[in-house]
Amino acid sequence: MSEHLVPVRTYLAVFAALLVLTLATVAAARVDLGEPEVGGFRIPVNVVVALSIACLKAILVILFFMHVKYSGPLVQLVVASAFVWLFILIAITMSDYLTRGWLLGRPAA
Amino acid sequence: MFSGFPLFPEQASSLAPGVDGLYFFLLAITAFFSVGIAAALALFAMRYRRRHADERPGEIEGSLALELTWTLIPFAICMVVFVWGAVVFFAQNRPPDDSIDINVVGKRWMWKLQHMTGQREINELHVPVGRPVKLNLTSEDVIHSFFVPAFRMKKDAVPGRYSVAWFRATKPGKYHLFCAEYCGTEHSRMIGQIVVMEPAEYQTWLQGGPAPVSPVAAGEKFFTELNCVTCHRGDSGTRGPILDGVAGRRVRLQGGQVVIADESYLRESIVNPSAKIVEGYQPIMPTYQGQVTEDTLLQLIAYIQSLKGPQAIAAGSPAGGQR
Amino acid sequence: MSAAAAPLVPAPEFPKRHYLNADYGIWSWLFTRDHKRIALLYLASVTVMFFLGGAYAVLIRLELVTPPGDLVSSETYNKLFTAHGVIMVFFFLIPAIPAVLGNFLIPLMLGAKDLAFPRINLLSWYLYMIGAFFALFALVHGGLDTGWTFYTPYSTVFSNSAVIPAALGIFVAGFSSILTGLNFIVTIHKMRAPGLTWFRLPLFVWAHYATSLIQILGTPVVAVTILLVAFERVFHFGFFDPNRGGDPVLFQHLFWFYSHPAVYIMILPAMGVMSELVTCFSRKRIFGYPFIAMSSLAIAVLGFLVWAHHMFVAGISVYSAMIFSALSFLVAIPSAIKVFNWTATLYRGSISYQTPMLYAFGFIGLFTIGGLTGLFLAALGLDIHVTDTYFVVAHFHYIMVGSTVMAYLGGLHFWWPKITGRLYPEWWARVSAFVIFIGFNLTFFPQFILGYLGMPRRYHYYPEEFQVLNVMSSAGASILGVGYLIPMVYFAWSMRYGKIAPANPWPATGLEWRTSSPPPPDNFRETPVVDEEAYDYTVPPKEPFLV
Amino acid sequence: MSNASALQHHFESLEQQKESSTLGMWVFIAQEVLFFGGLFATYTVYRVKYPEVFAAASHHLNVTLGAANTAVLISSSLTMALAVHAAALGRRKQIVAWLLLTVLLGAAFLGVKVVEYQDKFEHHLVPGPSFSGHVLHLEGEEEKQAQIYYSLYFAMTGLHALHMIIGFPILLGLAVFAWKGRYGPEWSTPVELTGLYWHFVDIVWIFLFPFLYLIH
Repeated sequence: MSEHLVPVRTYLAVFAALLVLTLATVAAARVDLGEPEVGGFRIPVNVVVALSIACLKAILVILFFMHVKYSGPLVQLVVASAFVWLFILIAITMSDYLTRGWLLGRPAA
Repeated sequence: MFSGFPLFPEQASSLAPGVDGLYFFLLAITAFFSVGIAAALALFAMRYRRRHADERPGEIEGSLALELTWTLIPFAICMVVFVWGAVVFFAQNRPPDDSIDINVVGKRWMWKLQHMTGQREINELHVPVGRPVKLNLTSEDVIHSFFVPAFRMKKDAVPGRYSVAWFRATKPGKYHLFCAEYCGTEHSRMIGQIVVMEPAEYQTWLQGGPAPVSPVAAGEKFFTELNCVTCHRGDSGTRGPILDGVAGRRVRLQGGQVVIADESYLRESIVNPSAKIVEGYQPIMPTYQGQVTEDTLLQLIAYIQSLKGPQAIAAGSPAGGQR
Repeated sequence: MSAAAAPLVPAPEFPKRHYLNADYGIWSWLFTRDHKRIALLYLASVTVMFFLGGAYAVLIRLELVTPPGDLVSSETYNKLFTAHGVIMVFFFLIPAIPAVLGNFLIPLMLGAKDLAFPRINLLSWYLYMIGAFFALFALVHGGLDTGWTFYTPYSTVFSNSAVIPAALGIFVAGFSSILTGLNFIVTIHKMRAPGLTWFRLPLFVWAHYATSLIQILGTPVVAVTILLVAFERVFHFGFFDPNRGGDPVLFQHLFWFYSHPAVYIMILPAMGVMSELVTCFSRKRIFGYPFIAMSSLAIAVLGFLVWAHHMFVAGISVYSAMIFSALSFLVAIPSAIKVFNWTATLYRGSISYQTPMLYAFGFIGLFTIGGLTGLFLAALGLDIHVTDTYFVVAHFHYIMVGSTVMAYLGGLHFWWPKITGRLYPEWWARVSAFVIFIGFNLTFFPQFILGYLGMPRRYHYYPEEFQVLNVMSSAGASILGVGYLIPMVYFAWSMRYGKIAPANPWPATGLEWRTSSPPPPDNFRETPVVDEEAYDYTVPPKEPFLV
Repeated sequence: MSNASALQHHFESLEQQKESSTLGMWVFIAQEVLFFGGLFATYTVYRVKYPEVFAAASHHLNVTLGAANTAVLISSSLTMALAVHAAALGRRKQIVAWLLLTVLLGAAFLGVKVVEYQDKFEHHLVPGPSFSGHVLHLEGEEEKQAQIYYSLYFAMTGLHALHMIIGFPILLGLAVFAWKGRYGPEWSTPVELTGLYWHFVDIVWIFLFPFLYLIH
């Protein structure tokens, strides 16, 4: 728990990083980064960048503001499982939506 | 036709034996394990019943070998059933090419059906024996489900999209049609029958009644009336893609995604044109949502599907190759 | 009473001070923070809900005696089965074992004085009551006709019934369930007695731990989904309405993400009860302890990956359907492991036929059938035919009634002496166990046949050739109803007139049996220290702690 | 500072009580993740289904306001972290000051949200019969899809705002107790737990901002 006292300057550094990342995500959104095709899938780079920055910010908050970096494995497991389940919910739901257009091979007879 | 106390439904489609085969296999598995477990319980309960109050049976250590056995054997059985089920499912989801197409619209609380030759029916469907029949299902209001037990066939009719189901009747007769997805007050009255007829009888039935307008013809009429022709015909420049032979073909969209121009895609392109823009075209088409009923939509699609263009021969010929 | 209990404690006496007489008056109950009293509050509430839901079932079965809808109108019939489903699922099955038996027993089994958050525990009972109030308000105020599944767009656009209060009720009750799960998880992690390591825990606790995981990770999704349904009705959001650009099938995804795992919220605690019953009445250490414990976790995790097997005909992608089918088969394996291990536990045991064990026998048999018929529904090609028919109805009643309610009743009999300090009349209990078993099978077995014949569920009218089987089912239901009423009577009777129970009447292992019956307010005078594995039946039972 | 009073009867030690409370809060937050998860899943489905309309509809949102509000909320997270820090050190006045500043920043955030909501009402962008895609230059089916976007906008930001509103009385209550000197090196768990909750609310916004405002 908070037996480990996080120094104030760590908080300030994280705060500064969060502000910079906020500016970065706004700036990145103003540029069209295109949608290159990788292996048959269009990759909207803007979305990837925005999502990565948001994840990075969330990780900073979780690790430092919420002290997960200094917490026991149990708390870390709880945090991890929450996000794993969120991933399950979204990923498996999308597995339906993204493959609906795919057809089965034509009938054999 | 129906006996008083049936235990097993009639088999009247080409898919039914496949489904029933799996059913009997699973029944056998269920019987084997249920009886096995019950027998073991009964045997142990009698053989090792408590004979006096202070009885203390000896310890039995767990056994890894046993645990693995009763993990792996059920696992193997499950995988067999999974593959078997998937094979049957594939058959249920791949309508043959030479099918008779029927448009089905569910509406609280009736089934509206239309043949490609134009005949309309309500809560009753006449089909010939031995020919595959493909159903294009949709709904005007809530989710319904087209269920014919004798054919072992069921598919939801979902508003706003199309689903496809098919069957090939193998036995003349009359079979129940149920709505299987709860749809409100008169859900249990949303029933009807499928009348399976000998081909000759079916032809006679088709010719009876007033001369109907086929969906293709009706669709063509709407195609002109709704001014689709101004952009989607060969002589109209490049405002919209030419639709000849597009149905069933692969279409490359803006951004490189490739979709199949099936019923759902065609429908979406009419009611929501900007969702999937064909590569090389501008999103200029207005939506026709609200201007066309589900029936009209189905007719328009039937018409588009009837347009056979040069590309169809080049790109659209099925790989399976029949006949 | 059976002879087994007699010699151990020759003349049991009622303890002078226990949790029931620690305080008096209505407020001492309504503001209690004692987990045992809260468990009794739940016991009273879920019992009322069970008989209310049962009354709706009686009306349904009466209506279905004849093919035409001659008893009630279609509209009423639809409201009957919806009320039956909503009450039984959300207000009986989900809270029944965890909130009554789990609440009462988990701190006792862990050697703790209470759950980690007693006030939150009380709050969750109040949330349950508020949720129940809203749901009942919906039922009397226009009724609800959407089915318990609330499928869109029927529920959001077309239904004219009281969807919003019902949705609100389920939303609030959902948070009751979440808070119960939260309390259990923290308690099991942080409040185990010294020496009570994870693999010394009773399997009842393991099962509740797995259940709590589902409650925490699944329930919020259905809560927000049901909230969106209410928003769609009130504010015209269009998430699930195709006429407003929405996708009705998305609702099914979100709904079943919770509601399939919710089946495991109902069955996992029942499996936990089973492990206690089977060991105690065969006087054997459970066969394959780690496998049973881990299979509970496996069910909790895998249970989240299979939801779309409810949607094989709903127009989901064929590829997605295959993934869900394969995963659905995987979740059958840990259930099978449990059944085999329970059966193996009996081998060379010392088996007594006291009432809880009769329920345990019933559970194993019915769960085997219920579980195996689940395979029919996981198999893609076969599911197409049997889904949305009475086959599904029969299948889930074998799981939820044949298994969960059997285990609930078995557990209630098993721990009744601990809860009340009194013994129930054994003869009547055995009779009712038989009546319930026979009534249950007569009610639901014909429904498998009906389903394969093609009778769709939620049908008010049905074709005449289905009548014989429906009459059998209704006849069974009346036997089942009588079976459920008998325990109601003798339990009530025993609270005042039952024989006084010793601390450990069966006798069984486990910390809960080493405190007095009924336990004192703080459960144990001193924190017990555990120095042995669970279910050590090779030695005579240990003396109770001094209280 | 009497810490013995903080120990509840059913715990063995203050340590066990602290650990239990912290774990409980985390489990609650896990539950919250899935609660918002249902909304994020809905968002993902429709974002993938209607990418163009979502982009067009989002252009009506004011990115500057959104970014400024993000900064405000991050600042309130910082002040909350500093309040937790001060509580762990037992600095009575500092705790109260940081807590009040947190509330103030939170209120500023909600104030901006009110301005933004007002704008939606004026331009008929609130889902319902009066919804109009006019200001977005969208009509017909696309107008409906824009309505889905705004339904998501209001559902997500609304539930987020509701979480903040629930936070206010808790923060103010903590400030009162802190003023009375309840929290110090041995016992500051309530401040810590409220901090976890407040940071979680911040994280939700960290995702909402790019998802709703920055669609290309």
